[in-house]
Amino acid sequence: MPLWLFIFLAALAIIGAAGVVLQRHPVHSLLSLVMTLVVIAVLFIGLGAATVGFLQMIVYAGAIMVLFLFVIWLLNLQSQPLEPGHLALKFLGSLGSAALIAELLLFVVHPPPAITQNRAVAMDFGSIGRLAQSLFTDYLIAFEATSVLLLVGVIGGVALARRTTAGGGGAPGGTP
Amino acid sequence: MSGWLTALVFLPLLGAGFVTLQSDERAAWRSAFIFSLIPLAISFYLFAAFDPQQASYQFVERYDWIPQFGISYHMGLDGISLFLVLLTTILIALSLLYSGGGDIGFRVREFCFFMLVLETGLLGTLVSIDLFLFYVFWEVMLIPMYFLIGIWGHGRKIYAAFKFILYTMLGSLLMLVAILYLVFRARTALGHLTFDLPDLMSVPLTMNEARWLFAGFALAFAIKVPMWPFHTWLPDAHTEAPTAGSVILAGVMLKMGTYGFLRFAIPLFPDVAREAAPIFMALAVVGIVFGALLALVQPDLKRLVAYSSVSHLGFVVLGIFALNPQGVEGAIYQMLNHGISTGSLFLLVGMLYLRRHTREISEFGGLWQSIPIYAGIFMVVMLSSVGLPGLNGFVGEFLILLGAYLHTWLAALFAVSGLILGALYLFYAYERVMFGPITKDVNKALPDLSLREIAVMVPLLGLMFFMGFYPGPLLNRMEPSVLALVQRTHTHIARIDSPSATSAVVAELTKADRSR
Amino acid sequence: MAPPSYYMILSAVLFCIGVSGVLLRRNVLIIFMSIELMLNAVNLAFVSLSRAWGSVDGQSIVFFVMTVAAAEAAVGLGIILATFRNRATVNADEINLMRW
Amino acid sequence: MAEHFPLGLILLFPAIGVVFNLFVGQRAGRTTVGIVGAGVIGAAFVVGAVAFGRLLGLPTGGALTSTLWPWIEAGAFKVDVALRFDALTAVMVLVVSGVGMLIHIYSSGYMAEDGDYARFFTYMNLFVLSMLTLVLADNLLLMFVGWEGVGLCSYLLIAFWYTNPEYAYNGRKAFIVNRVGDAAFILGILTTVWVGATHGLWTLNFVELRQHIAWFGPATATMICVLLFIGATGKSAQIPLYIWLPDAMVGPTPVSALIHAATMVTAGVYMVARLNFLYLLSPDAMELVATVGTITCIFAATIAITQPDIKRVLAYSTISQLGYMFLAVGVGAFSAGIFHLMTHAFFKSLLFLCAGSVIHGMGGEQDMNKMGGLASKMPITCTTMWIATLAIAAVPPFAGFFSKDMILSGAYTSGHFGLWLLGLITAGFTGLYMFRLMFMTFHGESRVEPERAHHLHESPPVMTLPLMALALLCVIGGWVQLPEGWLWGGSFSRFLSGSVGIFKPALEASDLGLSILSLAVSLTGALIAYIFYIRYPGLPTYLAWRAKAIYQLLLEKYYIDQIYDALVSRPLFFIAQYVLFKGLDYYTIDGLVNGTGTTVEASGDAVRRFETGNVQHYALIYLIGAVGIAAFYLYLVMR
Repeated sequence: MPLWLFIFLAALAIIGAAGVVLQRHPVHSLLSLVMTLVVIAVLFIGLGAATVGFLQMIVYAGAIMVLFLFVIWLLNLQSQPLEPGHLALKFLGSLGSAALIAELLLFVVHPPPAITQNRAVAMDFGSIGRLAQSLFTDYLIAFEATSVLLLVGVIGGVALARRTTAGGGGAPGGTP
Repeated sequence: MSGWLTALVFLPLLGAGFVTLQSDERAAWRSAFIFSLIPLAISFYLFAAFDPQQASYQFVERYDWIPQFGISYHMGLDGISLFLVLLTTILIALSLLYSGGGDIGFRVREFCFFMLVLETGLLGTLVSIDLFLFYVFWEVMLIPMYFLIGIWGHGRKIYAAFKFILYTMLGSLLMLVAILYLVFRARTALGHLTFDLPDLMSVPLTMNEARWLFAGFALAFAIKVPMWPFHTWLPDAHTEAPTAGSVILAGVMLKMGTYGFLRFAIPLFPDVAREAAPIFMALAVVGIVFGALLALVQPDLKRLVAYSSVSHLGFVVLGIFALNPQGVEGAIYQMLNHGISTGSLFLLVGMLYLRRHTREISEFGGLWQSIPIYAGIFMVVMLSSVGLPGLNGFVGEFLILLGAYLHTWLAALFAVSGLILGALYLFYAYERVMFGPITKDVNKALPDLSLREIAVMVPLLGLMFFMGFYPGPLLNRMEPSVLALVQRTHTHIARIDSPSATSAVVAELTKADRSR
Repeated sequence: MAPPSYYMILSAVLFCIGVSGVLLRRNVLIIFMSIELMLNAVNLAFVSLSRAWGSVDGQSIVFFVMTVAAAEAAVGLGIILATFRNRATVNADEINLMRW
Repeated sequence: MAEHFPLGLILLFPAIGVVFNLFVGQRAGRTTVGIVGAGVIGAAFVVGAVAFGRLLGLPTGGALTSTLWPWIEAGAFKVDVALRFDALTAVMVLVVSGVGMLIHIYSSGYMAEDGDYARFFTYMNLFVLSMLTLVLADNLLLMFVGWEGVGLCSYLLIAFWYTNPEYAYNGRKAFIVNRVGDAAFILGILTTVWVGATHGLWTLNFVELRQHIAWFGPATATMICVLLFIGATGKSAQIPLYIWLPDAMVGPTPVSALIHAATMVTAGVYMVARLNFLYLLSPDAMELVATVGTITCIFAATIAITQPDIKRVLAYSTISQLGYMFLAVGVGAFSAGIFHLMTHAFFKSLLFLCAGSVIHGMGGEQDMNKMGGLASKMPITCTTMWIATLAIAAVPPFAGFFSKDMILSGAYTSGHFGLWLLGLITAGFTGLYMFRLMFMTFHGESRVEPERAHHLHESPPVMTLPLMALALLCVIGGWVQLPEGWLWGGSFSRFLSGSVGIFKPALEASDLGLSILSLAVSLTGALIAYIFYIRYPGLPTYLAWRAKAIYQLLLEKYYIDQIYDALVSRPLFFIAQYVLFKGLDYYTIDGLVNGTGTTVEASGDAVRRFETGNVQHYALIYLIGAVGIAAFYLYLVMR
């Protein structure tokens, strides 16, 4: 990926990310997030991780974000002012974030990175086949575990979000 | 492999299970009382069948439990534990009998349950020879007592229960560490893991190791006794506990500390015991005087009795660490005396509390007029507690003083002041409660003891007289075991001590004892 | 060609923006979004390093992260819904049932 | 020479009395209780007399023995419940049960009106039981059983009318002071065992101790004797532990007669006589006994002169007479001490019983300032009391003359001139305070309050008969020991010689001269009393006014009680309450314990504050941690 394109995409990603934090209306925040996620997906593809990039686009920017959107609508959230709230928290939070970014940047530049150039890779790097090979050999157990996790997540999500009827089986947090 | 001890220990537990099945509280109490009579009968049988000539364990039962770790189910009875078993079964039965009379106002079933579980814990502690088994029972007995104080207590009962359990746990855990160290040391010495007491007694230890291990055991036991200055849990726990709880706490549980010294700390580390004896005697004497002086100024009758326990247990420790037959036999005897007389005192204070719902001495006065039977029984119990010759207290106190005198005459000199102060605080309290005019109208119409209460007290009074006049059957039975114990401390002395004045006396004693 | 370190820098920046979002906003939904942002920042780092080292392992990890994120979103949004029903708020300040 | 005899019977009868009166007494009638109470003591006396007859049949030094059951055995230590009846015990048993029986009979009249009749006789029987145990014991430990037992009974009987808080206090005071002595006594016993133990024979048996007397060095003997003597000062009310006895007079008067005059308080003298072989080993201890005895003797006599309470005078008189006995045993004249013990039992119990009769007649009044001229109203009491007074004032041929004479001559001939002189002076004081008492009570003008005067009466026969019996003993009791060379002279000493040895005077003296001297001094005291209280009744008041300081000092008993209170009692309570309880136990030890708990709790509480339940706060802390960790790695990398 040419440098200028990277810088352009990076700028888009950062603007989107900043939007998440700064937008007042949750839907606006969400849209900013979607932008960032899409840009990241593009970066993934640019890095040769085509499968993951498309997954990112479909699952993340698509499915998960729609879930968010539904929730926002469900709750009928309106835009809220960026209230001052806990000033100390805000101050310390900003300070902490700044310190963390400074540290992370220092990590990247100092000492100078061991790898300055990407290695040459085969053509099918990042293809579904390569990824599948990795997932079904080295990470088989983890892969199976994620399937269970997803199942649990689905059940949990349903159980939590379900409106409990009187005398119904008392889902957690379901007592109005 | 007689099975008597297993029956003794676990029948109360069975009873506890049975009690929970009862739907009616009255029936629960009745079955608990009956179940407490069974171990009582067994312990009487054991007393009768006990061979007074034999120093080693009798009625031994031994099965593997967790052989991988050398843990066995090893139980036995000797002249030291026999009487404490008797004391336990008697006091549990009597306090259950007493508790049926309205002292426990609610959750009677649960109360009976905990009392019976407590009995299992206490008896198990007394008959265990395997250290692991011992430790299990040692901890088991804490739990029911915690609930007894916390649920059926008075006043600051939660504080007292917490203080009691934390204090005791602190010591117990250090003891557990010491036990484990010893066990692993046994592996290097004997080639296999073992928790069995006789095996562990043969583990060679360096003097320094032995000192640390002894300290671990001794702290646990010293807290339990409680020796000064680890005594502050006692006044709170005793005062706030329900009557039956106080009786068991003072009557039996405190003895677990002194019993632990006799059964474990001293036989396992005789050299250290010998070496540390002056320290313990000094602490004991401080405890005697301190407890007595504090009892003198307590405004609360039960707290007074509690502090008197500190004083009495000081005598016991003094006798134990005299490490001669007289001292140790006196100490065992005094344990029984204290169980009987202080147990009775707690019962009596409880009876008074039941009538007036206060224990403040200043609330009473002139009670002899309104409740003469109570006052008379209180008098006898008090005399037993102050060690009047002819009653049980004297035999124990005299033997302890004799033992202490033969070890260090100075200790006896200070300890006799306990006799004076003991009389002072009890008579002072008695005078304020029983004598003088009746100052409060409510005291005029107090009902005297009920038949049930008299039935509770009579066996105790009988024991006081019997043990005062005819201690022979008891002393005979404890003698061989005590001699063996003392012998053990002496033979070890020869190895480590340089000859000194005291050891010369000890040598004399040993010789005299051998020639018997 | 952008060198791997650039991606790392971008990843760090996105991550820290996510962190500040978690700390500065009070709407739990937005806090949740910020967390997603942080996850993605990390994903970016994984993929770039995967490319740099020429190893596909990083991408596998990203795959797992996505799965976990999906499950997390399902459960997390469920919790938010349930909480909102009970307390009628999405304000993080007011959701403090776990208080001492 | 020891013969078996069922001595247990002597103890059994009073024990039966105790049990009967305790359990059945309330329901049985007063008559039954009285008969049983006195009867069992009489039975004990009869058994004692039979035993005495048997003993007379044995050669000198013989004894009757009976081992009841083994008592304490631990290791090599062994003590039996065993009884021994030798000459010394014989005297004591007969005195205790004989006088005791008379006093029991008297009591059944004196206490007739009391509601707690049965309880009184229970205690009295228990007392006799304990006292007989004390004198019959064949070893120190069993003796200690009786020793403490009589102390207990004393406590119970002083506090008999317990509704009066002062009486209860006095009872406790008696017990505690006795207990102080008993603590020393126990130490003495322990030392004795120790001596035996070092020689391989653990014994407290008197006979065995006497056999192995060679084991006792002078130092150990002194130590044992002094410790035991401290015990004796408690029981026998000698300086410094005498303070309980005057207060003990609040008990019923028969109690004062039996316990606090005739028997219990003489236990110390008996003990010293019993252990005479040990005391003889230690001249220092003997010297101490004699000196303490003599000082107590004169000290108490001076106080007795000023006391207005009739029973208090007698109480101090008792202390003084006990001092005489200790003087006797201290100079080695053991038989003289026991002899005086016996005669004292007769005349002092008679004095107390007469005083009781007076108090009974006066309806409870004890202040002599409110008496006077009672002789005509109470002739029997007056006559018998005069006999007792003549006996205590050592006028021949009454009992006291022979015994006091024997003591003084013993003191003189053993070379203790100082002690002898003090004893002689005390004889004068004795005459003074006793005649003062008699004159103030029975003679001169009546100062009786009018409302009491009309029901003044002589006591019933059940009370006066014992008085007459005792009066007879006061007259003839001394004749068992006439001076050497007269008729059966010295028979009492010879009888006792098997138990206490023979007194060997160090120098010769004219017995007759000494006797006349002491008689003269006594009569001088009596004369002074006559002048003061009959001839010039205003004189005492005048003198008291002129020598106010001394009078006040004596009246307030040298302020000893107050001194004890300030030096012992108050500091003890203060230390216990403020230093030990509040200072050490509550704040320091428990403070440390609770402090540990509080520290844990406080730190937990501090940390707990971070648990706001707000997820952002947690995140912030998380972030701070992350920044910190990153900084640390950065430091590692950049170093």
